[in-house]
Amino acid sequence: MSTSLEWGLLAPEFLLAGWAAFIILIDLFWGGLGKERLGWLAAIGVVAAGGLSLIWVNDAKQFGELADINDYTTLFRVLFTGIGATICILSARYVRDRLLNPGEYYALILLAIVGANGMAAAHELLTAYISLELLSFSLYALTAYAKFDLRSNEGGLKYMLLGAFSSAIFLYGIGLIYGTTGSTQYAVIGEVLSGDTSDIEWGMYLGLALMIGGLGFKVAAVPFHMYTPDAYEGAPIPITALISALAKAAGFAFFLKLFAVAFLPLIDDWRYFIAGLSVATMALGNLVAIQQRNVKRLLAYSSIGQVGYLLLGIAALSQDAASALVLHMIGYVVTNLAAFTCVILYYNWTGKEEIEEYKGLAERAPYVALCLTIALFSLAGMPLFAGFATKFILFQAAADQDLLWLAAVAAFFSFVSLYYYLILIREMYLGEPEEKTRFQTPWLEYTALTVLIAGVFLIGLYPKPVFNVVEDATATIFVSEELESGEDLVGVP
Amino acid sequence: MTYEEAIFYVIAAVTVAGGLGVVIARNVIHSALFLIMALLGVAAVYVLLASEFLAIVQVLVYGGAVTILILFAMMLTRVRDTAGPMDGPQRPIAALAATIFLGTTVLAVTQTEWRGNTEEATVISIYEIGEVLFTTWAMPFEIASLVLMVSLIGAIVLARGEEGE
Amino acid sequence: MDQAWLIPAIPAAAFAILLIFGPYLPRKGDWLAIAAIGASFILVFPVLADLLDQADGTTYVAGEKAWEWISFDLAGVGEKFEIEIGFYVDPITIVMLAVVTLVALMVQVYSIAYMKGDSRYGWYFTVMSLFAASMLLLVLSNNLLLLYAGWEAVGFCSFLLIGFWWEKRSAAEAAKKAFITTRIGDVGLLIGIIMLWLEGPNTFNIQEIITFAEEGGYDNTYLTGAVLLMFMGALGKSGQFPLHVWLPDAMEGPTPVSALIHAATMVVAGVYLVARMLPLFEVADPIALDVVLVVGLTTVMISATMGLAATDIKRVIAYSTLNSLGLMFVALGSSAVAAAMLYLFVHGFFKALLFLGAGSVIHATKEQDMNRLGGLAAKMPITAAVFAIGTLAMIGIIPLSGFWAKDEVLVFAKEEQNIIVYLVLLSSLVITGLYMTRLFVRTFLFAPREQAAYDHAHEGGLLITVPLLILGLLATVGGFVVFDEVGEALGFPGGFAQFVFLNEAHEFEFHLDTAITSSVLAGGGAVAGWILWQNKAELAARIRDRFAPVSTLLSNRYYIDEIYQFVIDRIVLGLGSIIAWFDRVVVNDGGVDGSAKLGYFTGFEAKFLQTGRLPNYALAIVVGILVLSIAMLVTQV
Amino acid sequence: MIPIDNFLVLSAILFSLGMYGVLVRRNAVLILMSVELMLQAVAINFVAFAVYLNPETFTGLIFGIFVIVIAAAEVGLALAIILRLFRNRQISNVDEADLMKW
Repeated sequence: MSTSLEWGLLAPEFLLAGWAAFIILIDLFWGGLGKERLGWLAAIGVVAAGGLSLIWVNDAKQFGELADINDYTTLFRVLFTGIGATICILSARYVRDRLLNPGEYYALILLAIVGANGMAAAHELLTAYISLELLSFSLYALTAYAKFDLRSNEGGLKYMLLGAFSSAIFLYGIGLIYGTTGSTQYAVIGEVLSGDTSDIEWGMYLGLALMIGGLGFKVAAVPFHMYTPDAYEGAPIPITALISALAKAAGFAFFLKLFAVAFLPLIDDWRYFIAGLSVATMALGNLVAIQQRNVKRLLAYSSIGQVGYLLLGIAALSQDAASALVLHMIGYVVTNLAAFTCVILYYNWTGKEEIEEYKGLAERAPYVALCLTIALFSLAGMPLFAGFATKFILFQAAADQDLLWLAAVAAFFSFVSLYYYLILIREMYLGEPEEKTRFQTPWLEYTALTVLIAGVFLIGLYPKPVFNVVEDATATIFVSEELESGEDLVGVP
Repeated sequence: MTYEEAIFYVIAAVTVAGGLGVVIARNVIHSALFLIMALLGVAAVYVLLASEFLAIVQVLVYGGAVTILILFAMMLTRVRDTAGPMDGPQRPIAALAATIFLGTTVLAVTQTEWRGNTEEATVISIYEIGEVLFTTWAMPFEIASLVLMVSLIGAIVLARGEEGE
Repeated sequence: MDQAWLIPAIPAAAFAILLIFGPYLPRKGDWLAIAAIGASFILVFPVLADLLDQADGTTYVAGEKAWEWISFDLAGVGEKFEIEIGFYVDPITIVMLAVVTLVALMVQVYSIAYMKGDSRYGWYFTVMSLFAASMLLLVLSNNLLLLYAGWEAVGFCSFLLIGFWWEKRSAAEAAKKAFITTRIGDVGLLIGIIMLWLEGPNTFNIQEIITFAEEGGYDNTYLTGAVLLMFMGALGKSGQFPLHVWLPDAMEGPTPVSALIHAATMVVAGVYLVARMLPLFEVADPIALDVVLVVGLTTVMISATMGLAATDIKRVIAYSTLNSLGLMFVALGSSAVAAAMLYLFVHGFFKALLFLGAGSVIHATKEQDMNRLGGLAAKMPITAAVFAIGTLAMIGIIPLSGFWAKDEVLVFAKEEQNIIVYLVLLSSLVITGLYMTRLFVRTFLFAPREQAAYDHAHEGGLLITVPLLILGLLATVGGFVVFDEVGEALGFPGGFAQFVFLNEAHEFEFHLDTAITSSVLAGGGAVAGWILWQNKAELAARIRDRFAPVSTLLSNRYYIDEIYQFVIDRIVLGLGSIIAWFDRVVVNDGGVDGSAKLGYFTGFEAKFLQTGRLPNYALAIVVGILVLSIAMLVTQV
Repeated sequence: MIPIDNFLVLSAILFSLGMYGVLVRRNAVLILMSVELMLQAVAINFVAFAVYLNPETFTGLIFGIFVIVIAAAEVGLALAIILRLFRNRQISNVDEADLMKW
C-alpha cells in the first residue's frame, strides 16, 4: 500500500496553485501593477504550467494509484492551459472595467485549470470526483463574480444549487458502482464488468444510469442542461467562454476516459441511451437556439448542440471514435474561443450583447466581424473550417460503428444550425450601425484572435498533425486497458 | 430481531424523521433543527457501521459548523419574514418523482447480490485511515484542500460588503 | 498534365492577395483577377495538348496526380484512412475547364466596365477570383471530398455575390434563399458521398469508386439510394425542380455574376457531377436514371411556361437557363453524356452572351422590365445583333450552336426513351421559341414604351462590346464541333464526340427527320411569338385575358415559392418553436405546475412568470434520471 | 449482525427525501439543506460498502470523509451566493429569481 509518491509528476498543478496564491498576494501588496497587467501575469503562469507539462510527452508514468501522466494527460494539460491563458488575456480589459477583486478572479481561473487537469489525469473515481468539484466550485464562484449584477447572482445561484444536486446524484451512482465492483479504479471496474455480472446487474445499471445523469449535467446534455443558458447569460463573458470551453472539455476528458476504460465492456448496454441523449441534445440545442435573442444564450444553446455531436463520439466509442471526439473537441474549443473573443471585444467596446445590437459590426470593426463569421461557419460545420473536418471524421467514426442513422441526424442538425448563425451574420453585415466610427484596435486581443482563427483553418485544412497527436493520446487509454485486463477490447462491436 | 437491529431501527427512525422534518416542516427554523437531528442520526449510523472516526467528524463538522452556518444564513436572509408558502407548486409531481426514485433504488439495492460479507461490519482502525489518507490518497487530499480554498475565496469575495453598499 | 493543379491555384493565389492587399492595389486589383483567370485559360491548352499527346489512337488516357493530405490508421477497421488532394483530367474535365475559364475571362473583362464606380468594386473581383478557383477545383478534383469542398465553396461565393448589393433587402433575402435551398441538396450529396465511402473501397477517389461499383461491389438498392442522394445535390445546385426556386431570385446579383455563375458555370456543376458519376447511375437500378430524366423533363416544362409570364428580362433568361439545364438532365437521363456535355459547352457561350447582352441593356437604360423597354435595336445595334444570335441559338435555329446541341438531345430522347418524352421535348421547343422571341421583340423592336429609358440608351464601350462579340462568334460557330471533320481539324482525333465519349465509341448523329421536325416547331414558335407580341402585343394581351387563371398561375410561378414558405413557416420554424415551447412550457411549467395551477396558463403573462425557475430545472434533471434509470433497468435486467 | 441492505434502504430513503426537498422547497437555504441530506445518504452508502464489502482497501470510507469535506465547502460557497442575492434583491426564494428565462 505504502507507495512512495513522485510528487514531481504534478509539477504543473503545483505551479498553477502556487501561481494562484502569488497572484492574490501581488494584487494585495502591489496595487500599482494595475488590474490589466495582473491578467497578463496570470496568463504567463498558465503558459509556464502548460510548457512544464510538455516534459512528459511520450512518457507513461503513474502517480500512485490515482493518476496517469501520459500522452492523454499531457494533451489535455496543454489544451486546458491554452484555454486558461486565452481566457486570462481576454479577461484583462473586462476585469479592469467591470469587476472587483481581480486577484481572486485570476486565482480562481488558475485553480479551475488544476481541477480540469486532475479530471483528465485521474484513473480513479475519487480523485476524478474531487477534481471535478474543484473545477465546478471555481466556476460557481466565477459565475456569480459580478457581485452587483443581478443576472450574475442568479446564474451563479442556479448553477451552484443544481450543480450540488447533480453532484449528489452522481455520487450516489459512484457509490453503487463502487459497491458492485468493489473498486474505484477504472481499470479494476472494467475488469469486473467484463466478467459475469448477472448477480450485480441491478445495482450496476442503476449506478451507471445515475453516473450518466451526473456527467450529463457537467457537460450539459439534455435534459440536464437547463442551467446552461442561465449560467452562460449571467456569468461575466470571459467566464462564459471559460465554462463553454474548459468545463466541457474537462467533462469530456473525464467522460471519455471513464467510459473507455471502466464501462467499455458494457458498451452494448449503454450505447443507445447515450445515442438517445445525443439526439435529444442536438435537437433541443439547435432548435431552441433559433429562438434566441441574446448572443450568450445563442452560444449557450449552440454549445448544447455541440455537446450532442460529442456525445455521438461516446455512443460510438472505439479508439477511432475517441480520437475523433477529442479532435472535434479541440476544434470546438478553438472555434468557440474565437467566437467568444469577438463577443468579448464587442462587449468591451459597447457593453452590448443582444443579437440585434450587433447590427453594422462589419462596418465598425470589419476584422472582428470577419473572424466571428469564420468562427460561426466553423461551428456550423462548413468546409474549409475546423468544424467541417472534425465533424466529418466524427460522423465517419460513428457510421463505422453502425450508427449511420445517428450521423445522419447529426448532419441534419448541423444544417439547421446554419440558420441561426446566419441570423447573427446577417445583423453584422446587413444592419446599419448607429454610429459609423471605427473601434480602436486592442492589439493583444487581436493577436489572440488571429492565432485562434489560424487554428480554425489549420484544423480545417490540414488536421493530420493534430490528429496524430490526438491519436497517440487516445491510444494510451485503450492500450492500458488491453494490458491490464489481458484481452483485446479494442474494436469491441 | 437482535438488539443491534433494534438499535438500528430506532436510529433509522430518528434519522428519517429528521429528514422528513427538513423537507416538510412549515417553519424554517424547525427545518434547521430537524436537519441537526438527522445529522446526529447519521452520526449514530456511522457508529453502528463501526466508523467512530467518521461519526466524530460528522458531529464536529456538520452538527457544529455547518448547521450554525445555515442558521446564520437564515437570520441574515430573514427567511422567516418571507411571504408566501414554503413549498412550490410542483409538490404533487415532486412527491411522485421521489417515490418512484425511492422504489427504483430500493428495488435495485435489494435485488443486487452484493459480493462480500453482507452481514458483519468490519472495524477499521483510525491509524489505518490516517495512514492511507496521507499516502495512497494524498492527491485527492491535496485537491480537497484547494476546494476548500476556492470555497473560502469565493465566499469572501461574494459575501464581503463593498464600499457604498 | 502535371501543371493542371496550377489552373485553380492561380486564381486562388489572386484571391488571397486581393483579400489582404486588395484595397492598397492600384485599381483595387481588378487587373490581378483578370490576369489570373487569363493565365488559367491559357494553361488549359498545354493540359489539353498533353491529353491529346497521350491519346492512343482515339482512346484517351485520363491523367491523374495526387498528394496525400490526411492519412491515419483506423484501428477498428484495420485500414488506412486517406484523403488526397488530387487532380484528374479527362475530356469531360477539359470541356468544363474551357467553358469556365473562357466565360470567366470574358465576364471579368466585361465587369470592369459594368461594375465601374461601385463602392465594392475591389470586393467584387476578390470574390470572383475565389469563385473561379473553387469552380476549377470542383472540376479538376479526383475525389469526392475535394469535389464537395469546391462544391460548397462555389455555393458560398454564389451567396456572397447574389447578396452583393446587400443594402437591398430583396438581394439579401435572395442570397439567403439560394444558400439555404442549395444546402438542402448539399446535405443529400454529403450523405451520398459518405454512403459510397462506407460500403466502398475505402477511398474517395471517383475512378476507384466507379470501378468498384462496376464490379458489383455495392448492393444495388444501397447504390441506388446513394446516387439518388448525390443527385439531390445536383438538383439543388442546378436549380432543378423542386429546388429550382432560388435561381430566378438569384438575378438580384450583378448581371455579370448571373452570366458567369448562374448561367455558364456553377449551375452546370450539377450536370457535371451527374456526368462524372454517370457510370454509377448506370450500374444502379434503372430507376435512378428515370428520376434524372423525369426531373429534367419537369423542369423543362415548368421553366418554359414560367418564362412566358415573366417580364423582367433577367428572369426570363434565368428561366431559359432552367429550361436548358433540364434539357441537359434529360440527356443524362438517357445516358447521353456527349450530348449533355455538348449542350453544356455551347450553352455556356450563348447563355453568357444573353446575360451580358441583357447587362448591356440594363447598364445603358437602368431598366430591366421589358414592359418599359422596346425599340432599342436602333440605339444599340451591336447588342441587339448579338442578342439576336443568343436568342436564336437558344431557340435552336440552324445553323447556330444551340441547334446542333439540342438536336443531339432530341435524337437520344427519341431513340432511348418513349414517345411521350420526345413529344414533351418537342412541345417545349415551341414554348421556348415563343418566350425567347417575346423577350427579343419586346426589348429591341418596335416603338419604345418608356421614352426616358430609350433616351438614355447607348452602346457600351469596348470593354462591353468586345466580350459580347467574342461570345457571339462562339455562340454561332460553337455547334460545328459536332462534325467529326471540324473536330479533327481542331486536333481531336476522331472528332469531338469521340473525345467526350472517352473510350466508348459513339458518334454524333444527325437525323434529318428530327432536325426538320425540331426546326419547324422551334421556328413556328418563334414566328408565333413574333405575331403575338409584335407592336403593342394586343393579340398576346387578349389571349392572356382569355386564360387569366393560367396566366396568374404562371406569373406566380406555380405558387411553388409560396408553398415552400408555408412549409418552412409551419414545419421548420414551427418545429423549432414547438420544441422551444416544450422546453419552456411542458418541461418547465406544464409538467411541473400544470397539475397544481392549470388556470395559470390562460394568459401570456403567466407563461412569463413561470419560467427560469430553479425547481423546474431540478425536476427536469430528476425526470431525466428516472427515465434513464428505469429504461436501463427494464431493458437490461 | 445488521444486514447491509438495512443501511442501503435507509440511505435510499434519505436520498429520496432530499430529492423531494430540492424539488418542492422555495427557499434557497432549504434547498441547500435538502442537498445536504442527499449527501448524507451518499456517505452512508459509501461507508456501508466499505466496512461490509471491502474492508481491505476501504476506499468507500475515505470517499465518505471527502464527501463530508466537499459538502461543508459547498455550504460555505452556496450560502455566500444566496446572501449576495439577498443583499442585492431582498429575495431568497429561488422561484423569484427568474430574470433569465426563455
